[in-house]
Amino acid sequence: MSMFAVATVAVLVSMYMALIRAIRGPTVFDRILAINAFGTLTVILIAVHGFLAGRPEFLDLSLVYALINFIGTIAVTKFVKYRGMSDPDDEGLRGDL
Amino acid sequence: MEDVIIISLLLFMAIAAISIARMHNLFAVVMMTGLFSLLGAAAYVVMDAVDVAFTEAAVGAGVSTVLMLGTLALTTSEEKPASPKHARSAFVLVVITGAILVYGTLDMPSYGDPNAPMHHHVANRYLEASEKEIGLPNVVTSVLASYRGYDTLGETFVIFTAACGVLAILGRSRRPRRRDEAETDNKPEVDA
Amino acid sequence: MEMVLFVLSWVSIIAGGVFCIIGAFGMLKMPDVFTRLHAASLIDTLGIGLIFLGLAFQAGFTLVLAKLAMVLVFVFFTSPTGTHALCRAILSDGMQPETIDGSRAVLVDEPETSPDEADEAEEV
Amino acid sequence: MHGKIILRVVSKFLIPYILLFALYVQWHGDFGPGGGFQAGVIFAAGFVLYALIFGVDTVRTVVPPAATRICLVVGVLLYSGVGVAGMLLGANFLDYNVLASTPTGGQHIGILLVEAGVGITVASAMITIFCTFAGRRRDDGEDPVA
Repeated sequence: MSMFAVATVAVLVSMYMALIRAIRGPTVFDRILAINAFGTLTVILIAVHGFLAGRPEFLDLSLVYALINFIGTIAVTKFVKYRGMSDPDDEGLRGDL
Repeated sequence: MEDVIIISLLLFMAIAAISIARMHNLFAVVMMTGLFSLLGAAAYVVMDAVDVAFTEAAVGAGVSTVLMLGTLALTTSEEKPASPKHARSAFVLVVITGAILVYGTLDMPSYGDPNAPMHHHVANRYLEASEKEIGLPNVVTSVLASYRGYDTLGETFVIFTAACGVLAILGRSRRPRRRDEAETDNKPEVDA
Repeated sequence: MEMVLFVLSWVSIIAGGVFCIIGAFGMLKMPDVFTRLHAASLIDTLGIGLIFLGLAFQAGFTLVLAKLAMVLVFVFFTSPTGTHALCRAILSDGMQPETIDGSRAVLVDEPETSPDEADEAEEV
Repeated sequence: MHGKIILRVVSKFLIPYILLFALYVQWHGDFGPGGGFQAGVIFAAGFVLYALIFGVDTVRTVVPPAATRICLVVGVLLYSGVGVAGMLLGANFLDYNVLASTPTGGQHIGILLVEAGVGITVASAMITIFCTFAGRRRDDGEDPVA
Protein backbone atom coordinates (compact mmCIF):
# COMPACT_ATOMS: atom_id res chain seq x y z
CA MET A 1 0.00 0.00 0.00
CA SER A 2 1.56 3.21 -1.08
CA MET A 3 1.60 6.41 0.93
CA PHE A 4 -0.86 7.98 -1.51
CA ALA A 5 -3.38 5.24 -0.83
CA VAL A 6 -3.08 5.87 2.90
CA ALA A 7 -3.65 9.59 2.37
CA THR A 8 -6.65 8.85 0.11
CA VAL A 9 -8.27 6.68 2.76
CA ALA A 10 -7.68 9.33 5.43
CA VAL A 11 -9.21 12.02 3.21
CA LEU A 12 -12.22 9.86 2.34
CA VAL A 13 -12.91 9.13 6.01
CA SER A 14 -12.64 12.84 6.83
CA MET A 15 -14.95 13.66 3.91
CA TYR A 16 -17.55 11.31 5.32
CA MET A 17 -17.47 13.03 8.71
CA ALA A 18 -17.65 16.49 7.12
CA LEU A 19 -20.63 15.36 5.02
CA ILE A 20 -22.46 14.16 8.11
CA ARG A 21 -21.88 17.52 9.79
CA ALA A 22 -23.11 19.33 6.67
CA ILE A 23 -26.31 17.29 6.66
CA ARG A 24 -26.93 17.42 10.40
CA GLY A 25 -26.59 21.18 10.75
CA PRO A 26 -27.99 22.30 13.18
CA THR A 27 -27.33 25.97 12.39
CA VAL A 28 -26.63 27.30 8.93
CA PHE A 29 -23.10 28.20 10.00
CA ASP A 30 -22.31 24.55 10.74
CA ARG A 31 -23.23 23.72 7.17
CA ILE A 32 -21.07 26.49 5.72
CA LEU A 33 -18.20 25.35 7.90
CA ALA A 34 -18.60 21.71 6.91
CA ILE A 35 -18.88 22.51 3.21
CA ASN A 36 -15.79 24.71 3.37
CA ALA A 37 -13.84 21.88 5.00
CA PHE A 38 -15.28 19.46 2.44
CA GLY A 39 -13.97 21.65 -0.37
CA THR A 40 -10.49 21.65 1.13
CA LEU A 41 -10.64 17.87 1.44
CA THR A 42 -11.64 17.63 -2.22
CA VAL A 43 -8.61 19.73 -3.15
CA ILE A 44 -6.41 17.26 -1.26
CA LEU A 45 -8.18 14.28 -2.81
CA ILE A 46 -7.59 15.54 -6.35
CA ALA A 47 -3.93 16.25 -5.71
CA VAL A 48 -3.36 12.88 -4.07
CA HIS A 49 -5.27 11.06 -6.81
CA GLY A 50 -3.04 12.69 -9.41
CA PHE A 51 0.01 11.17 -7.71
CA LEU A 52 -1.76 7.87 -7.15
CA ALA A 53 -2.58 7.56 -10.84
CA GLY A 54 0.94 8.63 -11.78
CA ARG A 55 -0.10 11.80 -13.61
CA PRO A 56 0.28 14.75 -11.26
CA GLU A 57 -0.05 17.38 -14.02
CA PHE A 58 -3.68 18.09 -13.35
CA LEU A 59 -3.11 20.22 -10.27
CA ASP A 60 -4.73 23.18 -12.09
CA LEU A 61 -7.98 21.61 -11.02
CA SER A 62 -7.02 21.80 -7.37
CA LEU A 63 -6.41 25.50 -7.81
CA VAL A 64 -9.85 25.98 -9.37
CA TYR A 65 -11.43 24.06 -6.50
CA ALA A 66 -9.66 26.16 -3.89
CA LEU A 67 -10.74 29.33 -5.68
CA ILE A 68 -14.36 28.25 -6.06
CA ASN A 69 -14.44 27.14 -2.45
CA PHE A 70 -13.29 30.55 -1.25
CA ILE A 71 -15.74 32.50 -3.40
CA GLY A 72 -18.56 30.19 -2.37
CA THR A 73 -17.80 30.64 1.32
CA ILE A 74 -17.68 34.41 1.01
CA ALA A 75 -20.91 34.50 -1.02
CA VAL A 76 -22.80 32.27 1.39
CA THR A 77 -21.54 34.17 4.43
CA LYS A 78 -22.51 37.48 2.92
CA PHE A 79 -25.92 36.11 2.01
CA VAL A 80 -26.57 34.78 5.50
CA LYS A 81 -25.47 38.00 7.13
CA TYR A 82 -27.35 40.46 4.93
CA ARG A 83 -30.05 38.41 3.20
CA GLY A 84 -28.84 39.71 -0.14
CA MET A 85 -25.80 40.63 -2.09
CA SER A 86 -26.62 44.09 -3.26
CA ASP A 87 -25.45 46.28 -0.41
CA PRO A 88 -22.31 48.23 -1.10
CA ASP A 89 -20.26 48.87 2.00
CA ASP A 90 -18.83 52.28 1.31
CA GLU A 91 -20.70 53.92 4.09
CA GLY A 92 -21.01 52.70 7.64
CA LEU A 93 -20.37 49.05 8.38
CA ARG A 94 -23.03 47.51 6.19
CA GLY A 95 -21.65 44.92 3.83
CA ASP A 96 -18.76 44.30 6.14
CA LEU A 97 -17.96 40.67 6.60
CA MET B 1 -7.79 1.91 -5.25
CA GLU B 2 -9.58 3.83 -8.01
CA ASP B 3 -12.64 1.69 -7.42
CA VAL B 4 -12.59 2.52 -3.71
CA ILE B 5 -12.48 6.26 -4.50
CA ILE B 6 -15.23 6.06 -7.11
CA ILE B 7 -17.52 3.97 -4.94
CA SER B 8 -17.06 6.24 -1.92
CA LEU B 9 -17.66 9.36 -4.02
CA LEU B 10 -20.84 7.87 -5.50
CA LEU B 11 -21.96 6.87 -2.00
CA PHE B 12 -21.38 10.41 -0.73
CA MET B 13 -23.32 11.74 -3.72
CA ALA B 14 -26.24 9.46 -2.88
CA ILE B 15 -26.19 10.57 0.77
CA ALA B 16 -26.06 14.22 -0.27
CA ALA B 17 -28.92 13.76 -2.77
CA ILE B 18 -31.17 12.05 -0.23
CA SER B 19 -30.50 14.75 2.33
CA ILE B 20 -31.28 17.44 -0.26
CA ALA B 21 -34.65 15.81 -0.91
CA ARG B 22 -35.46 15.83 2.82
CA MET B 23 -34.50 19.46 3.48
CA HIS B 24 -36.99 22.32 3.61
CA ASN B 25 -34.68 25.29 3.95
CA LEU B 26 -33.87 26.23 0.37
CA PHE B 27 -30.69 27.97 1.46
CA ALA B 28 -29.34 24.71 2.86
CA VAL B 29 -30.47 22.99 -0.33
CA VAL B 30 -28.41 25.42 -2.44
CA MET B 31 -25.34 24.73 -0.33
CA MET B 32 -25.80 20.97 -0.50
CA THR B 33 -26.25 21.22 -4.28
CA GLY B 34 -22.88 22.95 -4.44
CA LEU B 35 -21.39 20.11 -2.42
CA PHE B 36 -23.03 17.59 -4.75
CA SER B 37 -21.43 19.31 -7.77
CA LEU B 38 -18.07 19.28 -6.02
CA LEU B 39 -18.39 15.53 -5.51
CA GLY B 40 -19.44 15.02 -9.11
CA ALA B 41 -16.43 16.98 -10.32
CA ALA B 42 -14.14 14.88 -8.12
CA ALA B 43 -15.66 11.74 -9.63
CA TYR B 44 -14.98 13.09 -13.15
CA VAL B 45 -11.34 13.63 -12.20
CA VAL B 46 -11.03 10.05 -11.02
CA MET B 47 -12.58 8.89 -14.33
CA ASP B 48 -9.94 10.97 -16.21
CA ALA B 49 -12.45 13.42 -17.72
CA VAL B 50 -10.38 16.41 -16.65
CA ASP B 51 -11.98 19.00 -18.93
CA VAL B 52 -15.48 18.05 -17.82
CA ALA B 53 -14.37 18.17 -14.19
CA PHE B 54 -12.98 21.63 -14.78
CA THR B 55 -16.31 22.86 -16.13
CA GLU B 56 -18.33 21.12 -13.45
CA ALA B 57 -16.21 22.63 -10.68
CA ALA B 58 -16.24 26.14 -12.08
CA VAL B 59 -19.87 26.25 -13.22
CA GLY B 60 -21.72 23.71 -11.10
CA ALA B 61 -20.08 24.30 -7.75
CA GLY B 62 -19.07 27.92 -8.15
CA VAL B 63 -21.04 30.27 -10.30
CA SER B 64 -24.38 28.45 -10.21
CA THR B 65 -24.30 28.41 -6.39
CA VAL B 66 -23.71 32.14 -6.35
CA LEU B 67 -26.46 32.74 -8.92
CA MET B 68 -28.92 30.58 -6.99
CA LEU B 69 -28.12 32.56 -3.85
CA GLY B 70 -28.86 35.71 -5.84
CA THR B 71 -32.22 34.22 -6.78
CA LEU B 72 -32.98 33.33 -3.17
CA ALA B 73 -32.15 36.89 -2.17
CA LEU B 74 -34.92 38.04 -4.52
CA THR B 75 -37.51 35.44 -3.52
CA THR B 76 -37.85 33.34 -0.39
CA SER B 77 -35.58 30.81 1.25
CA GLU B 78 -38.21 28.55 2.81
CA GLU B 79 -39.97 25.81 0.88
CA LYS B 80 -43.76 25.84 0.97
CA PRO B 81 -45.03 22.76 2.85
CA ALA B 82 -46.24 20.09 0.46
CA SER B 83 -49.73 18.73 0.98
CA PRO B 84 -49.52 15.21 2.43
CA LYS B 85 -52.63 14.18 0.48
CA HIS B 86 -50.82 12.94 -2.60
CA ALA B 87 -47.69 11.69 -0.87
CA ARG B 88 -48.40 8.00 -1.36
CA SER B 89 -49.43 8.19 -5.03
CA ALA B 90 -46.46 10.44 -5.76
CA PHE B 91 -44.15 7.89 -4.16
CA VAL B 92 -45.60 5.08 -6.28
CA LEU B 93 -45.17 7.20 -9.43
CA VAL B 94 -41.55 7.98 -8.57
CA VAL B 95 -40.75 4.33 -7.88
CA ILE B 96 -42.28 3.26 -11.20
CA THR B 97 -40.39 5.94 -13.13
CA GLY B 98 -37.18 4.97 -11.38
CA ALA B 99 -37.74 1.29 -12.17
CA ILE B 100 -38.25 2.12 -15.86
CA LEU B 101 -35.06 4.20 -15.92
CA VAL B 102 -33.05 1.43 -14.23
CA TYR B 103 -34.51 -1.06 -16.73
CA GLY B 104 -33.33 1.24 -19.51
CA THR B 105 -29.77 1.24 -18.20
CA LEU B 106 -29.62 -2.57 -18.43
CA ASP B 107 -29.08 -2.26 -22.19
CA MET B 108 -26.19 0.13 -21.79
CA PRO B 109 -22.61 -1.13 -22.00
CA SER B 110 -21.00 -1.61 -18.60
CA TYR B 111 -18.63 0.96 -17.12
CA GLY B 112 -15.30 1.02 -18.93
CA ASP B 113 -16.31 -1.62 -21.50
CA PRO B 114 -13.84 -1.42 -24.42
CA ASN B 115 -16.42 -2.90 -26.81
CA ALA B 116 -18.96 -0.14 -26.21
CA PRO B 117 -20.29 1.42 -29.45
CA MET B 118 -18.95 4.78 -28.31
CA HIS B 119 -15.39 3.55 -28.76
CA HIS B 120 -15.98 2.26 -32.28
CA HIS B 121 -17.89 5.08 -33.95
CA VAL B 122 -15.91 8.26 -34.59
CA ALA B 123 -13.77 8.42 -31.47
CA ASN B 124 -10.96 6.36 -32.94
CA ARG B 125 -10.76 8.51 -36.02
CA TYR B 126 -10.51 11.66 -33.91
CA LEU B 127 -7.84 10.14 -31.71
CA GLU B 128 -5.77 8.96 -34.68
CA ALA B 129 -6.15 11.91 -37.01
CA SER B 130 -6.23 14.81 -34.56
CA GLU B 131 -2.48 14.96 -34.17
CA LYS B 132 -1.78 15.50 -37.86
CA GLU B 133 -4.98 17.27 -38.90
CA ILE B 134 -5.24 19.76 -36.03
CA GLY B 135 -1.84 19.54 -34.39
CA LEU B 136 -2.95 20.09 -30.79
CA PRO B 137 -1.92 17.86 -27.90
CA ASN B 138 -5.32 18.15 -26.18
CA VAL B 139 -7.77 16.14 -28.28
CA VAL B 140 -10.72 17.42 -26.24
CA THR B 141 -10.02 20.95 -27.41
CA SER B 142 -9.62 19.90 -31.03
CA VAL B 143 -12.89 17.97 -30.97
CA LEU B 144 -14.71 20.76 -29.18
CA ALA B 145 -13.49 23.69 -31.23
CA SER B 146 -12.81 22.15 -34.63
CA TYR B 147 -14.46 18.80 -35.36
CA ARG B 148 -17.58 19.76 -33.43
CA GLY B 149 -17.36 23.49 -34.06
CA TYR B 150 -21.04 23.79 -34.91
CA ASP B 151 -22.09 22.37 -31.52
CA THR B 152 -19.85 24.76 -29.65
CA LEU B 153 -21.19 27.65 -31.70
CA GLY B 154 -24.67 26.56 -30.65
CA GLU B 155 -23.62 26.45 -26.99
CA THR B 156 -22.18 29.93 -27.22
CA PHE B 157 -25.47 31.15 -28.63
CA VAL B 158 -27.32 29.42 -25.79
CA ILE B 159 -25.27 31.36 -23.22
CA PHE B 160 -25.77 34.55 -25.18
CA THR B 161 -29.52 33.93 -25.24
CA ALA B 162 -29.56 33.18 -21.50
CA ALA B 163 -27.88 36.49 -20.74
CA CYS B 164 -30.29 38.29 -23.08
CA GLY B 165 -33.24 36.62 -21.35
CA VAL B 166 -32.05 37.67 -17.91
CA LEU B 167 -31.55 41.21 -19.16
CA ALA B 168 -34.99 41.28 -20.74
CA ILE B 169 -36.69 40.11 -17.53
CA LEU B 170 -34.63 41.73 -14.79
CA GLY B 171 -32.49 44.25 -16.59
CA ARG B 172 -34.55 47.29 -15.81
CA SER B 173 -35.83 48.03 -12.30
CA ARG B 174 -39.56 48.38 -12.17
CA ARG B 175 -39.19 51.13 -9.64
CA PRO B 176 -36.20 53.31 -8.99
CA ARG B 177 -34.09 52.48 -5.97
CA ARG B 178 -34.99 54.34 -2.86
CA ARG B 179 -31.49 55.15 -1.80
CA ASP B 180 -30.45 56.95 -4.92
CA GLU B 181 -33.76 58.22 -6.12
CA ALA B 182 -32.35 61.67 -6.64
CA GLU B 183 -29.63 60.32 -8.88
CA THR B 184 -31.85 58.07 -10.91
CA ASP B 185 -34.07 60.96 -11.84
CA ASN B 186 -31.22 62.37 -13.83
CA LYS B 187 -30.03 59.11 -15.34
CA PRO B 188 -32.67 57.00 -17.06
CA GLU B 189 -30.40 53.89 -17.19
CA VAL B 190 -30.54 52.25 -13.76
CA ASP B 191 -28.73 48.97 -13.34
CA ALA B 192 -27.32 45.92 -15.05
CA MET C 1 19.00 11.00 -0.48
CA GLU C 2 16.19 9.10 -2.14
CA MET C 3 15.62 7.23 1.09
CA VAL C 4 15.53 10.43 3.14
CA LEU C 5 12.97 12.00 0.83
CA PHE C 6 10.91 8.83 0.89
CA VAL C 7 10.84 8.71 4.69
CA LEU C 8 10.11 12.44 4.91
CA SER C 9 7.15 12.20 2.55
CA TRP C 10 5.78 9.16 4.38
CA VAL C 11 5.99 10.99 7.69
CA SER C 12 4.42 14.19 6.30
CA ILE C 13 1.60 12.41 4.54
CA ILE C 14 0.74 10.23 7.52
CA ALA C 15 0.82 13.25 9.83
CA GLY C 16 -1.32 15.26 7.41
CA GLY C 17 -3.83 12.43 7.11
CA VAL C 18 -4.02 12.12 10.88
CA PHE C 19 -4.63 15.86 11.21
CA CYS C 20 -7.39 15.67 8.58
CA ILE C 21 -9.13 12.91 10.50
CA ILE C 22 -8.70 14.71 13.85
CA GLY C 23 -10.12 17.90 12.34
CA ALA C 24 -13.09 16.15 10.77
CA PHE C 25 -13.75 14.17 13.93
CA GLY C 26 -13.66 17.35 15.99
CA MET C 27 -16.02 19.00 13.53
CA LEU C 28 -18.43 16.11 14.05
CA LYS C 29 -18.21 15.84 17.84
CA MET C 30 -17.50 19.31 19.24
CA PRO C 31 -20.38 20.93 21.15
CA ASP C 32 -20.83 24.36 19.51
CA VAL C 33 -20.06 26.27 16.33
CA PHE C 34 -16.94 28.03 17.59
CA THR C 35 -15.21 24.85 18.70
CA ARG C 36 -16.18 23.19 15.44
CA LEU C 37 -14.69 26.15 13.57
CA HIS C 38 -11.51 25.60 15.52
CA ALA C 39 -11.43 21.89 14.64
CA ALA C 40 -12.17 22.54 10.96
CA SER C 41 -9.31 25.00 10.68
CA LEU C 42 -6.99 22.07 11.42
CA ILE C 43 -7.84 20.59 8.01
CA ASP C 44 -7.24 23.87 6.21
CA THR C 45 -3.83 24.44 7.76
CA LEU C 46 -1.96 21.40 9.03
CA GLY C 47 -3.93 18.81 7.07
CA ILE C 48 -3.50 20.24 3.59
CA GLY C 49 -0.09 21.71 4.45
CA LEU C 50 1.51 18.48 5.57
CA ILE C 51 -0.05 16.36 2.82
CA PHE C 52 1.08 18.80 0.13
CA LEU C 53 4.55 18.91 1.72
CA GLY C 54 4.70 15.14 1.44
CA LEU C 55 3.57 15.29 -2.20
CA ALA C 56 6.17 17.98 -2.87
CA PHE C 57 8.93 15.66 -1.63
CA GLN C 58 7.73 13.13 -4.21
CA ALA C 59 7.36 15.62 -7.04
CA GLY C 60 10.98 16.81 -7.25
CA PHE C 61 11.91 20.09 -8.93
CA THR C 62 9.27 20.16 -11.66
CA LEU C 63 6.28 22.23 -12.70
CA VAL C 64 4.22 20.05 -10.38
CA LEU C 65 6.14 21.43 -7.41
CA ALA C 66 5.35 24.98 -8.52
CA LYS C 67 1.66 24.13 -8.85
CA LEU C 68 1.60 22.50 -5.43
CA ALA C 69 3.19 25.60 -3.96
CA MET C 70 0.62 27.81 -5.71
CA VAL C 71 -2.33 25.83 -4.35
CA LEU C 72 -0.78 25.87 -0.89
CA VAL C 73 -0.19 29.63 -0.95
CA PHE C 74 -3.74 30.19 -2.18
CA VAL C 75 -5.25 28.05 0.58
CA PHE C 76 -2.87 29.65 3.11
CA PHE C 77 -4.41 33.04 2.37
CA THR C 78 -8.03 32.20 1.62
CA SER C 79 -8.83 29.68 4.32
CA PRO C 80 -8.16 31.91 7.36
CA THR C 81 -9.93 34.75 5.57
CA GLY C 82 -13.00 32.62 4.98
CA THR C 83 -12.98 31.44 8.58
CA HIS C 84 -12.64 35.03 9.77
CA ALA C 85 -15.61 36.15 7.66
CA LEU C 86 -17.68 33.21 8.87
CA CYS C 87 -16.79 33.86 12.50
CA ARG C 88 -17.80 37.52 12.25
CA ALA C 89 -21.09 36.46 10.66
CA ILE C 90 -21.72 34.04 13.53
CA LEU C 91 -20.93 36.70 16.15
CA SER C 92 -23.14 39.28 14.49
CA ASP C 93 -25.91 36.70 14.45
CA GLY C 94 -25.85 36.87 18.24
CA MET C 95 -24.30 33.51 19.08
CA GLN C 96 -21.80 33.54 21.91
CA PRO C 97 -19.02 31.09 22.65
CA GLU C 98 -19.62 28.98 25.74
CA THR C 99 -17.26 29.85 28.56
CA ILE C 100 -16.45 27.84 31.65
CA ASP C 101 -17.73 30.36 34.19
CA GLY C 102 -20.69 31.36 32.06
CA SER C 103 -19.41 34.88 31.38
CA ARG C 104 -19.95 36.39 27.96
CA ALA C 105 -17.05 36.84 25.63
CA VAL C 106 -15.98 40.46 25.18
CA LEU C 107 -16.03 41.53 21.55
CA VAL C 108 -13.86 44.52 20.96
CA ASP C 109 -14.88 45.98 17.65
CA GLU C 110 -18.17 44.36 16.78
CA PRO C 111 -20.66 46.99 15.56
CA GLU C 112 -24.02 47.30 17.24
CA THR C 113 -26.61 45.35 15.31
CA SER C 114 -29.78 47.30 14.73
CA PRO C 115 -33.02 45.60 15.86
CA ASP C 116 -34.49 44.90 12.42
CA GLU C 117 -31.24 43.40 11.27
CA ALA C 118 -31.33 41.00 14.21
CA ASP C 119 -34.90 40.07 13.29
CA GLU C 120 -33.87 39.21 9.79
CA ALA C 121 -30.99 37.12 10.97
CA GLU C 122 -33.29 34.95 13.00
CA GLU C 123 -35.25 33.89 9.95
CA VAL C 124 -32.31 32.03 8.52
CA MET D 1 -12.61 50.99 8.88
CA HIS D 2 -11.51 48.41 11.44
CA GLY D 3 -12.59 44.81 10.89
CA LYS D 4 -13.37 44.94 7.21
CA ILE D 5 -9.72 45.37 6.38
CA ILE D 6 -8.82 41.67 6.25
CA LEU D 7 -11.19 40.64 3.50
CA ARG D 8 -10.44 43.75 1.49
CA VAL D 9 -6.69 43.30 1.59
CA VAL D 10 -6.80 39.57 0.86
CA SER D 11 -9.23 39.93 -2.02
CA LYS D 12 -7.32 42.85 -3.52
CA PHE D 13 -4.23 40.72 -3.34
CA LEU D 14 -5.92 37.68 -4.90
CA ILE D 15 -8.07 39.12 -7.68
CA PRO D 16 -5.21 39.91 -10.11
CA TYR D 17 -3.95 36.35 -9.77
CA ILE D 18 -7.43 34.95 -10.34
CA LEU D 19 -7.71 36.91 -13.58
CA LEU D 20 -4.20 35.84 -14.58
CA PHE D 21 -5.09 32.23 -13.89
CA ALA D 22 -8.20 32.63 -16.05
CA LEU D 23 -6.04 33.85 -18.93
CA TYR D 24 -3.69 30.89 -18.38
CA VAL D 25 -6.63 28.50 -18.59
CA GLN D 26 -7.84 30.30 -21.72
CA TRP D 27 -4.61 30.14 -23.70
CA HIS D 28 -3.29 26.89 -22.27
CA GLY D 29 -6.46 25.01 -23.21
CA ASP D 30 -4.76 23.66 -26.34
CA PHE D 31 -2.22 21.77 -24.28
CA GLY D 32 -3.84 20.94 -20.97
CA PRO D 33 -7.27 20.91 -19.40
CA GLY D 34 -9.25 24.09 -19.90
CA GLY D 35 -10.53 26.30 -22.66
CA GLY D 36 -12.75 29.24 -23.32
CA PHE D 37 -15.73 28.13 -21.28
CA GLN D 38 -13.84 27.42 -18.07
CA ALA D 39 -11.66 30.49 -18.47
CA GLY D 40 -14.69 32.73 -18.93
CA VAL D 41 -16.26 31.40 -15.75
CA ILE D 42 -13.07 31.84 -13.71
CA PHE D 43 -12.62 35.37 -15.10
CA ALA D 44 -16.18 36.20 -14.09
CA ALA D 45 -15.57 34.61 -10.67
CA GLY D 46 -12.88 37.24 -10.06
CA PHE D 47 -15.42 39.99 -10.66
CA VAL D 48 -18.01 38.19 -8.55
CA LEU D 49 -15.54 38.14 -5.65
CA TYR D 50 -14.92 41.84 -6.15
CA ALA D 51 -18.66 42.51 -6.18
CA LEU D 52 -19.21 40.49 -3.03
CA ILE D 53 -16.68 42.47 -1.06
CA PHE D 54 -16.82 45.96 -2.55
CA GLY D 55 -20.45 46.01 -3.70
CA VAL D 56 -22.09 45.60 -7.09
CA ASP D 57 -22.09 49.34 -7.73
CA THR D 58 -18.29 49.45 -7.52
CA VAL D 59 -18.03 46.65 -10.09
CA ARG D 60 -20.42 48.57 -12.28
CA THR D 61 -18.01 51.50 -12.31
CA VAL D 62 -15.14 49.18 -13.25
CA VAL D 63 -17.16 47.28 -15.87
CA PRO D 64 -20.04 49.48 -17.01
CA PRO D 65 -23.24 47.73 -18.11
CA ALA D 66 -22.69 48.81 -21.69
CA ALA D 67 -19.25 47.20 -21.75
CA THR D 68 -20.49 43.73 -20.76
CA ARG D 69 -23.35 43.95 -23.22
CA ILE D 70 -21.00 44.87 -26.05
CA CYS D 71 -18.55 42.10 -25.07
CA LEU D 72 -21.45 39.64 -25.01
CA VAL D 73 -22.12 40.38 -28.67
CA VAL D 74 -18.46 40.67 -29.64
CA GLY D 75 -17.73 37.13 -28.43
CA VAL D 76 -20.55 35.57 -30.44
CA LEU D 77 -19.66 37.65 -33.50
CA LEU D 78 -16.00 36.66 -33.21
CA TYR D 79 -16.94 32.97 -33.26
CA SER D 80 -19.33 33.33 -36.19
CA GLY D 81 -16.90 35.70 -37.91
CA VAL D 82 -14.22 33.02 -37.96
CA GLY D 83 -16.74 30.73 -39.62
CA VAL D 84 -17.69 33.33 -42.20
CA ALA D 85 -14.03 34.13 -42.85
CA GLY D 86 -13.53 30.49 -43.78
CA MET D 87 -16.48 30.76 -46.18
CA LEU D 88 -15.09 33.92 -47.77
CA LEU D 89 -11.77 32.17 -48.35
CA GLY D 90 -13.55 29.44 -50.26
CA ALA D 91 -14.10 26.67 -47.73
CA ASN D 92 -17.07 25.52 -45.65
CA PHE D 93 -18.49 27.41 -42.68
CA LEU D 94 -16.17 26.92 -39.66
CA ASP D 95 -13.49 25.21 -41.74
CA TYR D 96 -10.24 26.62 -40.36
CA ASN D 97 -7.82 24.95 -42.79
CA VAL D 98 -7.82 27.91 -45.16
CA LEU D 99 -7.11 30.59 -42.54
CA ALA D 100 -3.33 30.22 -42.87
CA SER D 101 -0.88 28.87 -45.42
CA THR D 102 -0.79 25.38 -43.87
CA PRO D 103 -3.89 23.47 -42.71
CA THR D 104 -2.56 22.91 -39.16
CA GLY D 105 -1.55 26.56 -38.91
CA GLY D 106 -5.06 27.55 -39.96
CA GLN D 107 -6.56 25.17 -37.44
CA HIS D 108 -4.38 26.67 -34.73
CA ILE D 109 -5.48 30.23 -35.49
CA GLY D 110 -9.11 29.19 -35.87
CA ILE D 111 -9.24 27.33 -32.56
CA LEU D 112 -7.50 30.17 -30.73
CA LEU D 113 -9.98 32.74 -32.06
CA VAL D 114 -12.99 30.54 -31.46
CA GLU D 115 -11.94 29.83 -27.88
CA ALA D 116 -11.40 33.54 -27.36
CA GLY D 117 -14.95 34.18 -28.59
CA VAL D 118 -16.37 31.58 -26.23
CA GLY D 119 -14.37 32.99 -23.32
CA ILE D 120 -15.47 36.58 -23.94
CA THR D 121 -19.13 35.59 -24.25
CA VAL D 122 -19.15 33.39 -21.16
CA ALA D 123 -17.29 35.91 -18.99
CA SER D 124 -19.52 38.82 -19.94
CA ALA D 125 -22.68 36.69 -19.69
CA MET D 126 -21.79 35.56 -16.17
CA ILE D 127 -20.91 39.10 -15.04
CA THR D 128 -24.13 40.44 -16.57
CA ILE D 129 -26.30 37.78 -14.97
CA PHE D 130 -24.67 38.14 -11.56
CA CYS D 131 -24.89 41.92 -11.51
CA THR D 132 -28.49 41.86 -12.70
CA PHE D 133 -29.48 39.46 -9.92
CA ALA D 134 -27.40 40.95 -7.14
CA GLY D 135 -28.00 44.57 -8.09
CA ARG D 136 -31.70 44.17 -7.60
CA ARG D 137 -33.51 44.54 -4.33
CA ARG D 138 -36.19 42.28 -3.02
CA ASP D 139 -39.57 43.58 -4.13
CA ASP D 140 -41.80 42.50 -1.26
CA GLY D 141 -39.63 43.21 1.76
CA GLU D 142 -38.54 46.54 3.08
CA ASP D 143 -35.21 47.96 2.24
CA PRO D 144 -32.96 46.59 4.99
CA VAL D 145 -31.59 49.58 6.92
CA ALA D 146 -31.70 52.63 4.73
